[in-house]
Amino acid sequence: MTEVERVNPLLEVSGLSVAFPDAGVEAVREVSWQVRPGETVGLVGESGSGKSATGLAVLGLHGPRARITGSIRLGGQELVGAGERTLRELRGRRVSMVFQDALDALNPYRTVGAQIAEAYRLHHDVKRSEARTRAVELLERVGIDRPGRRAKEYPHQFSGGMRQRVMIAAALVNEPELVIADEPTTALDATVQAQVLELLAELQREMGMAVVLVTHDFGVIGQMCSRVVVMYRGRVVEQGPTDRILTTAEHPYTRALVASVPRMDDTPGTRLATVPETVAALVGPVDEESLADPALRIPSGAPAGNPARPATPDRGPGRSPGGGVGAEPRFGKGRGGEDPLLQVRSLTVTYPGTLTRPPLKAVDDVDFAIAPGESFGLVGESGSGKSTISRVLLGLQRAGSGSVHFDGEDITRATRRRRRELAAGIQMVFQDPYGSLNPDRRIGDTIGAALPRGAARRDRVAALLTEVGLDPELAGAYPDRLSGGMRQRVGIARALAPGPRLLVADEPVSALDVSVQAQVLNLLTQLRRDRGLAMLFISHDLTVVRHMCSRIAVLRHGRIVETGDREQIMERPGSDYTRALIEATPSPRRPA
Amino acid sequence: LPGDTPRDRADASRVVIGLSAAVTTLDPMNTTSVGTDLSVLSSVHSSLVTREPDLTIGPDAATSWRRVAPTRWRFHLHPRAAFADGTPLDADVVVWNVRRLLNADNALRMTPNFPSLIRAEKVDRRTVDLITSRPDADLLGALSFLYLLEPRWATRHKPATQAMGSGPYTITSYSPGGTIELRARDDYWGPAPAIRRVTFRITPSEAARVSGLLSGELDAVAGLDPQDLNRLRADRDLRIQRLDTTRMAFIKLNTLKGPMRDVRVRRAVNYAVDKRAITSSLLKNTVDPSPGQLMTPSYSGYTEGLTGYPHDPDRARALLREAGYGTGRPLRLELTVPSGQYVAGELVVQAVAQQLREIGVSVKINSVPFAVYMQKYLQQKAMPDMQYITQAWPTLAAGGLYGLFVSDSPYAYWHDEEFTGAVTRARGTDDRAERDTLYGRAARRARDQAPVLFLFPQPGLHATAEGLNWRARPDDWVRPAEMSWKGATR
Amino acid sequence: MIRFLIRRLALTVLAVWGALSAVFCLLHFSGNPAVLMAPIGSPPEKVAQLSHALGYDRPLAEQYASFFGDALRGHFPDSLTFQQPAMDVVLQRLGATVLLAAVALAGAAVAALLVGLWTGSREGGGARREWPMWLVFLTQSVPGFYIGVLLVWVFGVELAWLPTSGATTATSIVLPAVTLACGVLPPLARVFRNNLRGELARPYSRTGTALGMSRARVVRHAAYGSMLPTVTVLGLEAGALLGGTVIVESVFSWPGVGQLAITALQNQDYPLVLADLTFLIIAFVMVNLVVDLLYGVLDPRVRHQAGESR
Amino acid sequence: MSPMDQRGRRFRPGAAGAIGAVLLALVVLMALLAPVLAPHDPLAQDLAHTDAAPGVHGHPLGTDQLGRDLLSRLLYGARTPLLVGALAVVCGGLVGTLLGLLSGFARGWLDQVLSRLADVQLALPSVLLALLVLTFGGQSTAVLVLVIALTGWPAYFRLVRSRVLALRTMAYVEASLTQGVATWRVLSYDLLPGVRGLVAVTATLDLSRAVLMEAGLTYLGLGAQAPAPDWGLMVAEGQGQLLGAWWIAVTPGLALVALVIGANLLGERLAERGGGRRAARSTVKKTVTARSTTA
Ligand SMILES: Nc1ncnc2c1ncn2[C@@H]1O[C@H](COP(=O)(O)OP(=O)(O)OP(=O)(O)O)[C@@H](O)[C@H]1O
Ligand SMILES: Nc1ncnc2c1ncn2[C@@H]1O[C@H](COP(=O)(O)OP(=O)(O)OP(=O)(O)O)[C@@H](O)[C@H]1O
Ligand SMILES: [Mg+2]
Ligand SMILES: [Mg+2]
Repeated sequence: MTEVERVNPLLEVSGLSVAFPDAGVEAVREVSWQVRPGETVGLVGESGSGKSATGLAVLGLHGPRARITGSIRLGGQELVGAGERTLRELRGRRVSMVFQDALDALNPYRTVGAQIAEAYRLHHDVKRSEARTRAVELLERVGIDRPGRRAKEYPHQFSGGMRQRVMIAAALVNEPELVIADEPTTALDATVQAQVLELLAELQREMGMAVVLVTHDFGVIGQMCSRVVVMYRGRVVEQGPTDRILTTAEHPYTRALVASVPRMDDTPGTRLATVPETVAALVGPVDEESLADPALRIPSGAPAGNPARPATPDRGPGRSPGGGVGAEPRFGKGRGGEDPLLQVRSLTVTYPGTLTRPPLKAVDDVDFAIAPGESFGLVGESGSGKSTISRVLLGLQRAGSGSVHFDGEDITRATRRRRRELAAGIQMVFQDPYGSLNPDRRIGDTIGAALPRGAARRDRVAALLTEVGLDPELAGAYPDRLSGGMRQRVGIARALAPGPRLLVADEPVSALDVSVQAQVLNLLTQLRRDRGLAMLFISHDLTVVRHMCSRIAVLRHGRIVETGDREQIMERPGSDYTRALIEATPSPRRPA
Repeated sequence: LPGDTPRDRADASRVVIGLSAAVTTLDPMNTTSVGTDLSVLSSVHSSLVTREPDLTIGPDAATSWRRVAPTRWRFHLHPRAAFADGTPLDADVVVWNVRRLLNADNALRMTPNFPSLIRAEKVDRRTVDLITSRPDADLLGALSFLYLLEPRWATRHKPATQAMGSGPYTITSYSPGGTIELRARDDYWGPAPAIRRVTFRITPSEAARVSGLLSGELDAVAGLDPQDLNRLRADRDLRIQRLDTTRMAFIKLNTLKGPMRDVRVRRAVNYAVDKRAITSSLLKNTVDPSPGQLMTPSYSGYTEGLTGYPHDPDRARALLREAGYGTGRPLRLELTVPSGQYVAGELVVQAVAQQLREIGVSVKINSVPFAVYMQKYLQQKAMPDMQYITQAWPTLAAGGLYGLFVSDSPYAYWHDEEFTGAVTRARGTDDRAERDTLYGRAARRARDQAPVLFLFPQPGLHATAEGLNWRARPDDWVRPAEMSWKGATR
Repeated sequence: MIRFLIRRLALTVLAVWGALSAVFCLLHFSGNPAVLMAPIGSPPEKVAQLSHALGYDRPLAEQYASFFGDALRGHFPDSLTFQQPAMDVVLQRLGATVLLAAVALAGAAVAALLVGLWTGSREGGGARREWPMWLVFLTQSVPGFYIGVLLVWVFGVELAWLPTSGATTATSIVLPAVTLACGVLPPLARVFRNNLRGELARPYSRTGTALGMSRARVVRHAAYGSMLPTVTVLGLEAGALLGGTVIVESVFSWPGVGQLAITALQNQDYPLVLADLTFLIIAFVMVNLVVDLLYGVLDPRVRHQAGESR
Repeated sequence: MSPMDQRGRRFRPGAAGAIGAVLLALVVLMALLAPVLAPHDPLAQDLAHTDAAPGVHGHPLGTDQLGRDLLSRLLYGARTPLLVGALAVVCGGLVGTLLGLLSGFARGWLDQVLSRLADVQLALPSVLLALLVLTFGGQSTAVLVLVIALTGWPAYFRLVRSRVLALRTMAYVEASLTQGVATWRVLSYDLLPGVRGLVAVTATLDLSRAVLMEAGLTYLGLGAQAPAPDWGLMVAEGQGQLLGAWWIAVTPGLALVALVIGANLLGERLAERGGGRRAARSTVKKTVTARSTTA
């Protein structure tokens, strides 16, 4: 027992279960964990693992349709089954909550000042004017410029990061003892995320409150939390100090989770460990359901140190012979003199203004080129124009000026018919695994949409499904039977169907859980090598781009800030912006 | 208004009268709707002569009159007759009004009722002569429709929307199509009416009229549907008056084209319909079937002693067979009825159609707005095979009504030399006996040739609150000046 | 906001133009109105003369142009039945309709608010609180004229509590207004209630609870948000109401523009039909314009035009 | 009101939907089996037994002013509202859906023109428009159907258009486009299935609107003509007799209400189920990384 653990816990959750009988869902099953005063506890797990459900249960926010059993004690006071009055007294005052998307979490019809002031007046018997003053004070405290004026503005007039600050201000206006922050930065850009997290940490130090940080990002955990609770399928599989969890977790799932995230310090292009593989390596085959069992400890004799990171990149069937980075062709290097496959010159795209919106130059004078077989990364924050560029390449968006040459042909001026033919050259993998499959068509029809019907098509579809690691039988299924990762594989199979030479992947993994993300990244790497595909890989996540691409362009406000080799960009960034981006990227390795 | 019952109104000498259609204009020369527009306007204006409830012609602004020459009538005006603004009603007023009436540019709707009138001449301040182009026995009747405007007022105001007259009442509130309020003039030169305040309420739906009567919202309603007779009778607070109107209901047959050209078909349809069944069930015995006549006994020149077509379906079928219709060549007819215009019209038409169906004639019923109906009838000259219509002649002269059936009348759709000849000669003669003989010949000819499917007089069913004295009239007039509350002080 | 206004006004003008054009076409495809306007039995010369006087012999394009000029200035020929400028007749009848519509709309809005709050605010709900919605559902399924007929039967005839026709006493308005309100209540109540539920399910309502607000307070904030779509529906319903008055006014002999439209059509009173329709169309479009502007006032997001669509 | 608004209601949907379907089926059966079920000729008059109360003289529902058997008239009277309603829904639905698909897919000027057309259509109060058309265009079943369809199409158009606009930006539609799939295939495979359910819901609810409108117009004398048995007309005919013979007007009105309730219940049930087999479900799951842009 360490020193801290002897202090009485502030919040003690024990044997908590949350079920939704109507929906037949058991969201949380008998979880127990504690928060001590002043500490930061991370609640981590993939989507649907019950993180939010746990957090909401603490404040009794589930409504009458949830069945909550077990015990939640706040400073000794039992909250499960407590009356509405009791809960109302402590909500916002002793325990506060910060929600994910502050645009929705703030009342769109009221000024932010009024909302913070109201939150204050709910627990303090003060005059309106006094509450207003307090609101302005808090806005200033969370770092909002000219707080007096901005207090009179509405949430939609604030940027995403500022809204999250406002949300924090509203949560902290009564100086609570505990703040539950439910994915407070998931919707934010890396640089903004860093600022918000820093603010939270700073306020915590200042006010001495405890924080429960719900997240699925190990980077954020590593940076913020002293202790971590790992959830899987409604169960707590493991909890403990951050350092230990990140290095020598006891539960195979935790280890696999940590290992499957690409990191700033690993070898790019190597195969990422995936959860099933890792778990199998550690404890032998386990099905998904029993993986949730916290008692599933790693048997003695497992490799120590960093067991979750398999030593050899070449695991499993179908390894490419060369492996490693060196096999990747690079434009201008390696295969000097060869013509680029794709050449983008001074590309500019302007979205026309409407009556309510001024015109927007989304892409501004962008140049880059991709060699055959090369993997080129495009990184940038939200709204920087990444998707717009990809849409131009695919003919979904007209170029304003500039040119895009594919195989020497300017495709910005291609006719509709020519475009259809070009489809065999460039294909796209979409971001959203749910929206990118027609829910009313069978998988086989989706993959073979552009192929002539017949037995040949059936065979081709089956081959493609096998290639992306899916059962060919799935050709007859509808997408609603598929998980996110499987859908993304279908999307990749569809893109491969016409036999393209360039694959445009626009944020192909950002909608996926980390455990699935690794599988898809591995698949893309492998396909690229096997087929010699060139790839334009678009992401906002520097670690992922670093992992996937040998050359990288950094985009900001529609302009390319810099282009260069991976090593050069990562180690010797040529611009302040790139440097800031690298620094803002949380890494699990950084000290808490 | 709290406590607004017939009793309360009786104490205040007020009546509320339900009208079946909106009052559309206040210009008395530009309307011929007796039951609505003119009933209101007759209370506001005065005419030279007026038709009394017993249908005789009595004095109004003129105290006496006589024919000074075959085509010249002399009228002596009431010495105190005057308009509400004090202007006396004198010979100049009459002259001006006749000029206004006869000026074709004004396109007034009353004008066609005065086919023989040429002009008016002032004799002295209170005496005026009216001159006709030919001797015209119907002039007095027509004059009972001619309401007099004040010349100077009329040129400065809009007579269509405003009124200032010499009658017993003034209008206190009017909006087109809305409720109308009248108040008795204290300075009226004639006998003071017993009812001091009048409200004309527009109640186009029969159901509203009946429920208004039953609930005591309305004091008097004329022209009710006999279907409601039993219910109205059951209410002891109501007094029901039933009489034959001067309006004859029949189904006009288009003898100019189509199957109705054949007199056998016309007779067949007359035989096919059981009029008695209709009058007893649909009209609750309020009227008797017509004895094959185009007018009611109220008319001068009415012919006694005719009998109607009996109900004889076999005969009807035989006639149709004779005319060449049968299973191989079915007879299809179109029957039009103006919607909501005539008492029980739509029901009667359905009963007739069904009875014709029973002799193997298929009938298609068209219910159309009255304006459309009239337009087809008179302007487009496209009357269907049959149409339900009721007709009356305001002056209650056989010559006038028969005039609607002579060959050159746009109303006739029947070209019959014999009938037209008889009527023309009758209208030209002054000899009463000869005239009646001629009209008798015309009546028999019409009965025989059946230009119409004879039905029955339009029933006149009137209801008033118990205690309201009002002698219902066979013509459509509803005049508050003829009403009084029993035991009222004023 | 200015741009929004301009855009909205442009749409309004467009709608009025289109609707009036439709009316114009309908009238002129059905023949020469002068034939109908001439007194019965008029000879052809007379008709031609009248046709000329009213301009019906001019080229259609010219008539179309002048029709617009006149319509927008409210100039129409004299009504055939009322023998005075058609617009005057419409305006004199207007008060009754506006009164009826306003009373009905206000009543429906209040009822919708109550029903919505009652059935939409409680978490979980429960079948026992649902009965007003069933009532609303029933109302929605009953034809307006039938409601009117039943009301007349029960309250006017059998019980004789209320007047059944005309606009004479203060109580005259009750039955027609109730009938009319029955047509508007269902959409209003449902939109308000569904949106209230929607707003209550939105994260900001949960935030309110998390900050320690009472349920009543949370509902109050949510109710504000649900007012916006409700107001939009209110505007649309105000338009439907104008159509609904046609039937209700004729059931209850209410002397308004709806009944006027019917009698004018039946009497083939072209100028009056034109004036009445023009008026109703413009009124409908204006009501919706006002509603949209109101929306702008109520919703800060529209007010600021942040460029983000909802 | 968009049928989608009805989501989240708690009408015990299963039972309600079934009741709706049964009511509708009953009315359809009435219309179809009228010749078998009706005890009398719906047109046959018996002037000796007018206004007979229900149950008297062998008339289960009584007789009307002309002594016609009300049960028989009620059975036959189902035909016009159903026929006119169904035809109007089909016409309006087809036109609205087609134009909505085109408008949403093609966008640009075509979309502008069609959308403004729908606006104009909506600006014309529908009852008045119907009155106008029926008075000047002549009264016939065809015109009646057309005018009801005319006032109905904008609802389909707007819903389908906005759904198509939304679907168009769905990645799966863009994927088809980038794959070079023919336009008509995109329309029929990717977009049509997405609006099918929506159209079904709208059509069912539109049926109740069409039936109500048919009845209303008939009540005003612009629909079916006497002596044809038609529910709206029967109410109008019996209205004057409420005091003595309430059954003449009340029974056909109840039948009308049953029909409309049936259509409404069924429509709302469909709407609750999301109006589409799979289309709805795909939108249920929202992606986590909807990263916000700055305002
Ligand atoms: N109100 C509800 N009714 C029914 N099921 C629910 C409800 N709320 C949550 N669930 C289910 O409970 C499970 C846990 O949900 P929860 O929101 O806690 O997940 P999470 O870990 O926060 O995931 P995410 O990272 O996606 O936010 C999920 O399967 C979810 O579908
Ligand atoms: N159809 C459009 N019309 C107008 N503006 C658009 C349109 N699509 C995108 N934009 C704007 O263009 C800019 C660039 O958008 P784009 O989608 O290319 O960014 P991104 O880098 O892909 O961002 P994200 O990471 O959020 O996907 C953004 O400000 C966006 O709001
Ligand atoms: Mg969550
Ligand atoms: Mg993007």
